[in-house]
Amino acid sequence: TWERETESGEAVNEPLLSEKRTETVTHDDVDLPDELVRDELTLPEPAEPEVASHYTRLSQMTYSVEHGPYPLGSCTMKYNPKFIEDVAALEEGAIHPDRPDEDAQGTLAVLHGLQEYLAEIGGMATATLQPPAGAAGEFTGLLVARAYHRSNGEDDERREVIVPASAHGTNFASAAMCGYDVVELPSDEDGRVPVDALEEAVGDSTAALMLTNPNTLGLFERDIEEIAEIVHDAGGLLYYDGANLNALLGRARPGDMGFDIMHYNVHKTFASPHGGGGPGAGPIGVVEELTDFLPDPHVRETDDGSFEFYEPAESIGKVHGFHGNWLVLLKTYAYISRLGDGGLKDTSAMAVLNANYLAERIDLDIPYGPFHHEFVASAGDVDAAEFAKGMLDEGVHPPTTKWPEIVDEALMTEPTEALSKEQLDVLAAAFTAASEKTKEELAEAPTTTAAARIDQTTAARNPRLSWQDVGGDDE
Amino acid sequence: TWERETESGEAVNEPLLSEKRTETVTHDDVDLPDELVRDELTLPEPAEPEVASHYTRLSQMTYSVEHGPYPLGSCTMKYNPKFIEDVAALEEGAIHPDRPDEDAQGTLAVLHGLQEYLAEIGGMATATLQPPAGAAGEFTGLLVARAYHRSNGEDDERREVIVPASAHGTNFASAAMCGYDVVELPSDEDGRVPVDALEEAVGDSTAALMLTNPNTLGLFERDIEEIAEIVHDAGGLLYYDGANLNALLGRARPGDMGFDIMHYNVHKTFASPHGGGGPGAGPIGVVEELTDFLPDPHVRETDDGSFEFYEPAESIGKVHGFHGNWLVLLKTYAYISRLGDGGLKDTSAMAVLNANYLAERIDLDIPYGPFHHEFVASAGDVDAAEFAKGMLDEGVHPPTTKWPEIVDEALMTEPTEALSKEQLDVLAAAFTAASEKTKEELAEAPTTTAAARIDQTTAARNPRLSWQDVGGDDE
Amino acid sequence: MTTMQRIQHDGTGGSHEADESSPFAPQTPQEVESMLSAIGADSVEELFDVPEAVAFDGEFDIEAKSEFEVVTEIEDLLGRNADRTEFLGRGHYDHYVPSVVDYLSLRSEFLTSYTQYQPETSQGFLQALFEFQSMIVELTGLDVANCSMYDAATALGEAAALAARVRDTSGSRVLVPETIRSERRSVLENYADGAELTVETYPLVDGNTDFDALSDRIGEDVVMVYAESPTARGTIEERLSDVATLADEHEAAFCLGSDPVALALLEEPAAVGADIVIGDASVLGLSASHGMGLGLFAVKEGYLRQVPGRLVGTSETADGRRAYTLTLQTREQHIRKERATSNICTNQAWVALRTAIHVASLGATGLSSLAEECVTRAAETAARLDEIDGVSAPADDRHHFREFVARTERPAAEVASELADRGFLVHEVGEYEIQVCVTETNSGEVDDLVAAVEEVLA
Amino acid sequence: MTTMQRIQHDGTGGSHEADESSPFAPQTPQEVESMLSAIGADSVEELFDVPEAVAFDGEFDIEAKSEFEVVTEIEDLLGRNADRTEFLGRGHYDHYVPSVVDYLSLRSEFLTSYTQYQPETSQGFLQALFEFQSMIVELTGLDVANCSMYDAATALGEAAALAARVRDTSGSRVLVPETIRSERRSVLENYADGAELTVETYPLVDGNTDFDALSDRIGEDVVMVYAESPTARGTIEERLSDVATLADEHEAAFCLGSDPVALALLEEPAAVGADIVIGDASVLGLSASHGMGLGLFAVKEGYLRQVPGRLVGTSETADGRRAYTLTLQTREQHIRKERATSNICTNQAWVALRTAIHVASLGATGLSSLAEECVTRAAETAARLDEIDGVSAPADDRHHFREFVARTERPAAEVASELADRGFLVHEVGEYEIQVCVTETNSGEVDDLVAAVEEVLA
Repeated sequence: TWERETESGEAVNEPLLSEKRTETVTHDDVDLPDELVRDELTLPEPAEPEVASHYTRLSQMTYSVEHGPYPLGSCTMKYNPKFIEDVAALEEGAIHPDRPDEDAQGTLAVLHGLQEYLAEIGGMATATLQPPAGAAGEFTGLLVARAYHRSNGEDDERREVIVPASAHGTNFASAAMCGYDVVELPSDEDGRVPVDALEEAVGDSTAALMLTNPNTLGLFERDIEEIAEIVHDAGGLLYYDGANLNALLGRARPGDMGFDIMHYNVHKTFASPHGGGGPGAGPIGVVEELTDFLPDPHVRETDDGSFEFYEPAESIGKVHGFHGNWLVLLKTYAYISRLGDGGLKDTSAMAVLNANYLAERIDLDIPYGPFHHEFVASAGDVDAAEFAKGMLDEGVHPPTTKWPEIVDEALMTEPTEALSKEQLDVLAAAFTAASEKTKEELAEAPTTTAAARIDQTTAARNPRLSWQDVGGDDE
Repeated sequence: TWERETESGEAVNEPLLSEKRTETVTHDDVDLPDELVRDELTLPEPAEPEVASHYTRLSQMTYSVEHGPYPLGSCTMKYNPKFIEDVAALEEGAIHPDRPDEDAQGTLAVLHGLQEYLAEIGGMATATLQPPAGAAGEFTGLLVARAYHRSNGEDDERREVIVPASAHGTNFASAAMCGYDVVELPSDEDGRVPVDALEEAVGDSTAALMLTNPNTLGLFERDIEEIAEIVHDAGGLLYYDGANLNALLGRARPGDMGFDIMHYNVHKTFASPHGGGGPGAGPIGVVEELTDFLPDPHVRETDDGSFEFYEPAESIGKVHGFHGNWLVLLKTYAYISRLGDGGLKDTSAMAVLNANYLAERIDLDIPYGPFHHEFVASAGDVDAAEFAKGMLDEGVHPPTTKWPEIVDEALMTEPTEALSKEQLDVLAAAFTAASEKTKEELAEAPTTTAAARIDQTTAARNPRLSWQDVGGDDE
Repeated sequence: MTTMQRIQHDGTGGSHEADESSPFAPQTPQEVESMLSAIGADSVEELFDVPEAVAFDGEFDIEAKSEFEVVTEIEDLLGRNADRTEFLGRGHYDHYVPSVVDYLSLRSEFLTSYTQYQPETSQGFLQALFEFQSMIVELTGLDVANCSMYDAATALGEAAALAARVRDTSGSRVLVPETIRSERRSVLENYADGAELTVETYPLVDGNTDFDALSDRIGEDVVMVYAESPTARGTIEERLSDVATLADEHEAAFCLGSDPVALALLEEPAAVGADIVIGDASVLGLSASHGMGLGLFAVKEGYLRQVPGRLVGTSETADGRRAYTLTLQTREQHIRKERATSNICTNQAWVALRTAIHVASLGATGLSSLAEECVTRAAETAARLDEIDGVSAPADDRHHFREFVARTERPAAEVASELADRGFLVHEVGEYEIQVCVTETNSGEVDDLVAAVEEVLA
Repeated sequence: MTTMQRIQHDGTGGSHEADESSPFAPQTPQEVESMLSAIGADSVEELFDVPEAVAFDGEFDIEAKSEFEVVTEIEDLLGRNADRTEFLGRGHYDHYVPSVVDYLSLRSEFLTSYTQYQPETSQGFLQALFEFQSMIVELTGLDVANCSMYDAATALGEAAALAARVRDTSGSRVLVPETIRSERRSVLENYADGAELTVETYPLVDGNTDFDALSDRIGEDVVMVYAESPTARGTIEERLSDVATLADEHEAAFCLGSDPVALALLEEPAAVGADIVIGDASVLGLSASHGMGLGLFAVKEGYLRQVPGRLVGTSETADGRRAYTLTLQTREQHIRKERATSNICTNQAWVALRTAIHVASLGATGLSSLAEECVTRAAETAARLDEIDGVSAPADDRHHFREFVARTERPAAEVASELADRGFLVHEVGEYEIQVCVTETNSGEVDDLVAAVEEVLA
């Protein structure tokens, strides 16, 4: 690949837009009183060819799923089909959220269709599409739980949300945002929720238990029926974190396991692209008993076969200013429509097969199993973050590192169904190559990436967060 | 930028699709007699994620105008605006060429509009849009010339086409394809057509003179009026090669100079993308007297304001199976509509300014001038092709090399209007860097490109033109 | 599991047996066999450790389709959206997005990458986000911008939570203008709930803050005062500095709601004393998209360590080059769990990229012109409607940005409905009030709208 | 030249003064001044060496527009194309092109690069073209495929010229089937003209070569016999081997016209004795595009040095890796001028890339299924039309591919016109003959077509 170099042979950074050309404008002719108008504005002023070059160059310094393996555990970095982008670009879908229902029947039909798809896939009564991300789904789900307890007059009492130690950080944060106290549950020795400890933790103050299944070690919580019974008997609700749903499509449904509320990470399970961090969407499914608490509005079919927005009877209100991330939802609908039953089932089959095959091919300790779509290997006496830098030099993206903490120097690895056997072999070879590097070699890695090792500590100690904070070209 | 490397640190080629996975299929169930069906077919069988990775990887090994300077003389590698791709993707334009006129009024309106735009810009009576490339335009133009002479009963006599030595190779080849003998005219000492020699060469056997203006040295043929008179007096026609029209937009028109026929390279002058070699389009404009000979069909407006295809009275017939490269024509129409008079005029102004500024900044001999949008520098005692390899290592694309032959070790350079001053300075620095390299250094160049120096001689001596000819991975 | 029937290809649009496999899982039957044998398993089923009692053996009854069939089906479905010219705004706007934004942002490197946890191989996206933050800093005059929230409403919720966190003394109230969209307020209330805050409104007069009323309602228990300019009615607020001063006097944070186009023209938030700016930045970068947004979130330097969401900062590589990296991650949920500044993880990074490309495409000059046109178009359109008998526009005696309210003699519901029948959508915002929003994408149809309003009011 | 008024940005869709400068030329007024001063010129005008007599100082009267305005204008213009379901074929077909073809081929690296004169920095495109050539080699069974001509018609013209060049003794005639599209024949005649060849036809019976008649017409002065399968009437030729043998006996080249979808199913050209295969390869890669094509051109090894157009071959890098490069360029115009094998320079490389991606997306299995469906759909649709009173289909007693001719009792012109009124387009190919083409993109509307034909014939 091509890289511009200076005459001395050193690679050149792409300059900031602000270092190329800026313009300072004032508003002299606008028909507004001076005191309502800003004095001046300075922004970059590139011509279109320069804009194109700039961002093309930036793209070249960005690894993506189309470059190769991207096995970030719990992130489900799978291939994002192109046709879903075409569907999202359809002009007919580019409408304003305040249209009257009768003028938005197409959009409502898609939303309703997706509500039904998700409900079916999760074994839920219905699903709201409003939360714009997985964490927003958690927040929404807990608001629903809280509304439910409130409607039972138990809100003051049920102030605790129980979260296993191996859960995603968002679970803790979402519970806190809803004003709940978080009770952390350590894993038992086989990596799962300890039923005994759970029984002790649960009680009248329990609002909900949040669970990921398979959990972040890739393990199915085999005692899920018992767990559900314990929580339900105590009057709590069971929340399913959908981050790992890709392991179970068509094999098991949260609703059937006893979960009352779940979120779906459509950008994981249903292949809408991650976009460098978002947008995603975090619809939540609920059992029948909770449907009245769903966000406003929800979509239903009317007697004449048309669709309408309505406000559920005891709605928690809104969690997004409008209707969530429409374009992402549309892509999700397209993806599920394309795969159908067989394709969805095959997705989890191949995701699980890939993870097991990859694990077989690498030479690191994997303390917990049997795992499904992901596993957590240990880098042993090597710092997992260093190990990851060593993998970068093999041309692949490393796994999630140092988490969950139950595994020392964890390498949380999720190949997804989208990698071919050939790519899995490449990825396995990268693990091997990294584990054969010395500490010194790892400390110097990466050397083949767009940038050499980056000092993240200094960045945080002296934060420079805009080009106004950046002096010259070589500060 | 990222590049996959082997464990030994060596860069890996992207395997051929055929080396990844193929399938051999037979047709057992089709309702056709066996003897009409092929025995088997072997082709690659990648899944979509693999297709995406493969071509994404290939794209990463391909330099384009969005990477940086691409100053190929006579090729006009300028920025290709993105919106013209959106226009080309409009579903309403995706129609079959055999539609009745009344059902294709939109497409006909665009074609008619472009005929008019081009006629106006070239100073011609009208333009046919059918030729799918510049060379096809030349061929078409000469067919028109031949039809004209034939209609005058002079075809048997007028067997010669005169072409200056500095002309594009296509001029010679097109004349030959039309059955003409080519008379080559050497340049005079100031790099232009020698009027004396022309006078001698022209006569009763002259069908046409083909001329590029400004010529490939970037020089305006100042004697164009006299040249036109000479050719016309002898009964010949004057053909304008539009490769260098980017220099003159809104400054001078071939029709005003006395040219009878011209082609437009819309992929040069009007920014439709080059696509790795095509498609382009090579419309030809003609003066009133020649309109009856244009290809079938041509578009005209009817009395009621609608548009129709018609066959010109003495049409040469067809030069493309249907209507030429529609998508390219549509992009051209969009580009011209966007720029308008002012934008077109500014295009040539900035193209000429850029060429003159760049020339000022580089330290090589430029024997001919004053030049317009391009100039030909000499690499001196260095092989121009070697010089070019040295420039590759500076992260830019080199100019056209070793041509025109009138300049020793020619570096034919056309920056176009799309390069900013900053990029021109980068390009100038690349010239300087290359000229400071030793012969040995040049022989080893390039070292920063996706591939090291490629042996082109062996490729021709032992041609391997398909993957069937490629044995193993490391043959 | 019928692994031997896995069929990879049905891009033909045909209806052959694709329904046993995903076209996006590349394993051939032979490869599946060889992988199973490497694992030492007989079947893929064997790899699932799911107790039978909770295993699913039913069907979803979702029929697999070819790509062509899906695209066609969705085209048909969306075709049911009525063909209308929208003069709708109120927080979601349709500015023309140049093609270059699509082509660049859809490059797979941007579209299909993840959060930049490995900065060495994510420099491009990080730089783009850093530039986005910088643009917001330029536009707001504040010191710190994060690189996205979900939308304006959730950004406002986060602002209230931040305001409560940064305050020395505890507080319980947030004041918002009565003109705020009820949806935005509802989101705020959900965020406020967990932070034990209540949301109250203050009145506006003629589209401008009723400063006396606000002064009455403020108190030491107010953690944040929120104002909008332009307001949801399109008016440009004229007393922002006064509001900021008042908030400051009560140790309340002053949060301003706006958007990047308006910010290019109107008073600089930092100059009027804003502590926080929120808004929807996707007014550049996305066209009408049923309300999908990009939460703009900027604060003054003092709030830095309490900022929710992702921040990109500069650093250096081992070989001394400038580099970009996510920074101050100890604020975030994946490190700090329940003590994080927010639960946000997946954000709107790709929309931020699009917004940044859009801003770059416009440049200072183009963005400035666009903003000025928002004033001109609203004024001109209001003036034209005002000439119609039975219409008085604008209803608020203020300057406007993009949109304005018009008073109608006939009930607004009837007016809106009859305009819809004629192909035009406007907001109904009061019993006798419609709201009209004009941008470059519908300005070509203002003549037709005016004619339709004339008909309807005749 | 008003350099000081150069304005870069009007992506706003607004109508401000953009008409003095190109938005795609990045020089600021200040930069222009500094560049002029470096050159030592006072103005840009000074740099133009154009005699006054031929200088242009008029106007084209083309008004500059914003991007939004242009896109809107062209959308409106193209909207004048009537909304019709096309059952049209005869050499231009509408197969569904998977999205992945667009996304990959539109990557700027592919779209905006040039011919690969510097192979070291063009390996990706070269490999893609090499793979395209390889796919055509697999499909035809011939040894050599170039990497594109303009379309089938120009490829046929080049084939005739090649046939004349490679022949030991001079010849003067080319034989083509009478069913050939007149347009394709016309192009051939223009190519033949310069090569001093004449074009003559031979008859078909029931869509199949009339072998006796062909035998009568062939002679030692024939340089090439051309046949098509499928023919322009959609019939599958059954005597290709016989034709090949006959041509061979007369030292004439045998050229077969086909397309990549048909080639995936029908007899392999090499197996029947074809020396040259031409056709339109863009049936994969481009949907309906008003006849834009991609000339497929493959020949047997003996013709290699006479092949027109670009060829990509493999070679090696200095460090011993496999590499790709344009090769045998001494055949080409830029080296050999009037003695070149063709004048072709700009070609259809990007379409070839698209075709290759499309083939790869389908894979062997998908392409094979697609081809089989072309037989099935034509047969089924013909059978359904045949059931209608007043229609007899197929008119030719042959197997068909994609399309077929139907005989109608009413004049075909009336039938076609009345079908158009009902929203369906078919070809009128004889006084009482219409032609109907069915692919996956219109097969969903066959029911409606059948119903409409019933109405029209009732």
